Amino acid sequence: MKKVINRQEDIIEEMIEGFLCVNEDLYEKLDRGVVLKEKKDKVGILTGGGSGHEPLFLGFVGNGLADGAALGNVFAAPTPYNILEVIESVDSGKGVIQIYGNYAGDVLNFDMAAELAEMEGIECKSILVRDDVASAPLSRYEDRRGIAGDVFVIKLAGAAADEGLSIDEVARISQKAADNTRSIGVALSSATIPGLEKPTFTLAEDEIEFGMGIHGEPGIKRTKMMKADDLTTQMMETLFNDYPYKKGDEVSVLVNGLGSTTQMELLIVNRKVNQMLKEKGITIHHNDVNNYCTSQEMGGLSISLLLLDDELKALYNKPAYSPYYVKNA
Amino acid sequence: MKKVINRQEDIIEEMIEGFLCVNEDLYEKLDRGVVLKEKKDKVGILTGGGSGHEPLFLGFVGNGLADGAALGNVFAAPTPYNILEVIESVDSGKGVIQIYGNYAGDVLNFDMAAELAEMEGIECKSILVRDDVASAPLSRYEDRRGIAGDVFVIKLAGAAADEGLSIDEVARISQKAADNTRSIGVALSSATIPGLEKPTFTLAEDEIEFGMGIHGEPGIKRTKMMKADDLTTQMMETLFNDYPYKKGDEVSVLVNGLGSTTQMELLIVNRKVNQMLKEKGITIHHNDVNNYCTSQEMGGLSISLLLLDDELKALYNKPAYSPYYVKNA
Amino acid sequence: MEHYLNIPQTVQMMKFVCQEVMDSKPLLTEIDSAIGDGDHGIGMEVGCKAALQELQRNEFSTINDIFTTTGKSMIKTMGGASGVIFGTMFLSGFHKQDEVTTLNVETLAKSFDTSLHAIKKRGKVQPGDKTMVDALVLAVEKLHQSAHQGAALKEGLENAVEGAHQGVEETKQLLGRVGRAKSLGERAIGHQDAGATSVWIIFKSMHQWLEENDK
Amino acid sequence: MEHYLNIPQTVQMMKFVCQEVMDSKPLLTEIDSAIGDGDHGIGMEVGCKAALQELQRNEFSTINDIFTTTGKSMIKTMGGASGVIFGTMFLSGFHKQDEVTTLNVETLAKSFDTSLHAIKKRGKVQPGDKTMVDALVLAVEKLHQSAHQGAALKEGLENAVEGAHQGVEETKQLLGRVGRAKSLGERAIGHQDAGATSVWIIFKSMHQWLEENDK
Ligand SMILES: Nc1ncnc2c1ncn2[C@@H]1O[C@H](COP(=O)(O)OP(=O)(O)O)[C@@H](O)[C@H]1O
Ligand SMILES: Nc1ncnc2c1ncn2[C@@H]1O[C@H](COP(=O)(O)OP(=O)(O)O)[C@@H](O)[C@H]1O
Ligand SMILES: [Mg+2]
Ligand SMILES: [Mg+2]
Ligand SMILES: [Mg+2]
Ligand SMILES: [Mg+2]
Repeated sequence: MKKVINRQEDIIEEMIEGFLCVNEDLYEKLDRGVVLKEKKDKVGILTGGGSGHEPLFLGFVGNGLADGAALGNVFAAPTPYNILEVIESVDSGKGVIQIYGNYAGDVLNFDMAAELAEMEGIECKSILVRDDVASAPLSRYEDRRGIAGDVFVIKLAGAAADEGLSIDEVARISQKAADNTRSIGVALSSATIPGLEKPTFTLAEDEIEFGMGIHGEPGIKRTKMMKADDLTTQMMETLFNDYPYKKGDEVSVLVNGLGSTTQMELLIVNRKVNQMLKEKGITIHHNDVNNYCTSQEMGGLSISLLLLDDELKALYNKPAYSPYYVKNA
Repeated sequence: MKKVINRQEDIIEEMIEGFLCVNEDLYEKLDRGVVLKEKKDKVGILTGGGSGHEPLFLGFVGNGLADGAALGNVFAAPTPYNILEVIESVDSGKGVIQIYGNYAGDVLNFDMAAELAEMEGIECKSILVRDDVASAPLSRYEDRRGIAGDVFVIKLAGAAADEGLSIDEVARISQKAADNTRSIGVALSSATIPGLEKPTFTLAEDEIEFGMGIHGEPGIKRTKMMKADDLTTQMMETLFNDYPYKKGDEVSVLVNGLGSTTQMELLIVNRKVNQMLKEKGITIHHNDVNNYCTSQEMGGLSISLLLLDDELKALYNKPAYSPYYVKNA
Repeated sequence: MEHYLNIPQTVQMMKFVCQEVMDSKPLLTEIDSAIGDGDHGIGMEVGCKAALQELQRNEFSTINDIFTTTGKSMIKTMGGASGVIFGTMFLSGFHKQDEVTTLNVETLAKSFDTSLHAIKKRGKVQPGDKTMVDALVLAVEKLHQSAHQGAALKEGLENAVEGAHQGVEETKQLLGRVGRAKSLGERAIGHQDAGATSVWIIFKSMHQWLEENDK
Repeated sequence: MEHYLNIPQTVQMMKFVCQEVMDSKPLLTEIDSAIGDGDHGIGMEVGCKAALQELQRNEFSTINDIFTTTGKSMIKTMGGASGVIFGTMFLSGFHKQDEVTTLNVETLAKSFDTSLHAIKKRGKVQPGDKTMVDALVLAVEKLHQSAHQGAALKEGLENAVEGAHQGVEETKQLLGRVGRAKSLGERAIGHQDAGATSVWIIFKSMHQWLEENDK
């Protein structure tokens, strides 16, 4: 697999440098991280994880979003010291909330970073995103992984922090956002880590993996390729089976591309998603179709629903800006 | 190649429907087109072309951008009647400017549409985008194709029309924007039209095509894969050889992904692009790294430079909004 | 069979032509993939499907109607270069021309000649540019010759098929000068033009229909 | 060779270990690709490269220093699950423990036992969860036995390699219960754990260094 890189060991550094060029006024570079230049007197919001999912995580550092991101190697959690550096940088004395997907490696590293931060007197709370309903049954909710739902949690945490709320309040809201987010993904083709020759997994030309994770983690079943409407129906039904959405519920919807699946395909899926939600009497507050949480050149997509209440909706509507995510007032 | 579609003959319709879900307040659907719901009393800006390059063209209909887009099948120009319908819809009596890439099929269809529009008394001017420096030598400028540079021309035409200028003035500015835009692309892997089994072309695992067009049109040379910095250097030098950029020049830069090339790779390229421009003393007014003009799952990218003068810069800075392109004031 | 077709026969023939072109989608896709963007088969399928529907739906009172309906369907639905070009091929020879109710070699020669000129003007192409014109120009030549010799329609079409086929073969030797083959340069040599192939298929299926319905 | 290593020898041995692990990148990549996300080889390479640099750069006055430096380098540079886990493996057994200037079987047994407990706590894993712990636990057991029997370091390590290898083999039969193999269910059966393989490589290369430098 051809990748446009220089030396494998430099990809993260060089990516960050290239990102900073896009908006030098807004961002500052850390060793393996990006933070907002302007330090705000509020609870700091930090996100991060393994690289390779761009624009996540660095593209979700911005106004009304995360204040900083700690970046690991491709598909590998950042180190505790990288995370600590971001924590120190985004803390204004009001504490820091770390938002990250529930993966063994991330938990180990963010936990250790939080311990180090606490030793420096920085209050640090962790919100784990566990939106991937395919990654474990409801009975093992604790085991569920985080995928594109990160976007919703970062957006709402950022908005809450901007309101000047206390760390406990921001944590409560972020946790609610995480609890209210459900996603389901499907993979059509494989992903290759830059510098490696072979993809991490393979799928036959007529095969898809329903529920596959964004690092190629196995999903619910390997099945035959099907029509967009059938696939979307199965995906939505998996979400509907996971939570009793009811008439009158209000949601934000993200149809997220994993890499090589085209915007056209995502829009075709989005059409069916909207139809199904409308049939159930669920109101769509906001609908986004984009590549936010990718997995290298993986083919496939995920559908995420964020269930809104009045509090979350008000925060969802607040403006936000990064070069990869804009919400106008 | 797996594509998440239903029936091939429905993909354009269903894509438009899915797009409308994203922002029903903003858009209205035509047979094979999308227009802004709110009709503005100004010169109408229309864009369009073959589908398969999403978010172009429909994603560049928005405030401060195009007022409507006519969409053909994948890689095929829209029909004269589809274009005419969009022309009629975006005309407020002040005439319409059609912005499209210079391809034989597009010229034939947009020309015929313009003739039909003129018969109805709608003044119609065409601006052809010919930014791809690899598609023909400077001596055959008329033959050059349009690629990601469309984005710059649409942005500036939209801003100019919003100023309430006459059709002649908007056309003059749009033409200047087109003349001032230069791009160079490279392809790493192939693209497949939805519904077809085989890709339109193939590239070996260690091969790239320098200068390849967004429908797989052959470029300048087929060569071995190289390091990101070397590739970027060759691409930038091709641009520098095409126009005598000089110290003090000001440009907007777009590093555009063709499909399956990751954001990380684009950012690594962007880093080198910025370095090279700075070395030449060229000022970067604005820098965008995104997938705006794709070519299905094609691997590769393009670099576009828009040379700015005071007039263009002022218009470039005007706000714009669509779900796929936001420029804040 | 007479030396001409009446209206219902012409409709039948054109329906057969549309069906044959649609069945040639894989071939046209393959050819357009080699030196174009691979969509010609899809485009012709879309246009012929639409034309077929119109041919089935409508009642026709002139031959002109049949061909202009076919051409308009293509312009309306296909898009791409070939939408306008093949639409023009069927439309221009009969649009605003004398109305006829039978189709013979003379009519066919005259109308496709008119179309050929319209295409050359619209498409800004000449024979030798590696387009469908290279097939059409030789087919029209053969139709003219046949008309001159007082040939029957079937015979005339047989000659036209031969001309179109020769045109297709000639495109193999040519450099592209319009459309997407243009930028291929030398690499286009050896590959036939997709549109020219469609022209050949069109004449071939007209002829085949006459063969099969010659009672 | 004596029954123990001095400081320079231990540094040499650890440098050799780092090099061997780095050379195993393709193997580790392949194993992690089968039931993980494929990055374990890259991670270990990054960590061992950093450790190697530190081992080359620094002067060491205790054995503790050598191992904690190795562990810290890994935690600082690797990331991923293995950064913390393998960092802990080298760090915890010697960090805040009695300082020693020679390395023998007892020290090794005791320190890796301490590390094992730290890893189990940090990683919230037990033997049988299909992780590197399955290899480490058996290696530590063998080291204890060897110490008990008064074995030489080389012999002790030979036993540890055997234990680690047995652990790797056992992971093949296990369902994953942490990390990314977890969601594989039955599909993980038959595949060995990547981290366990690294543990085996580490002990194997310690032993190999002793073999090759046994004068
Ligand atoms: N300007 C032109 N004049 C005449 N024929 C043309 C012209 N441009 C293209 N063609 C014909 O159309 C064919 C390509 O059709 P198609 O693939 O459907 O359109 P596109 O080139 O837009 O992808 C070519 O093989 C050629 O024969
Ligand atoms: N919680 C844990 N406790 C102990 N070892 C673990 C734990 N999680 C993962 N490992 C070990 O780490 C290895 C995976 O390392 P690596 O691939 O580098 O990290 P990641 O799982 O983050 O991609 C596994 O094979 C396993 O042996
Ligand atoms: Mg990993
Ligand atoms: Mg085309
Ligand atoms: Mg074509
Ligand atoms: Mg791994």
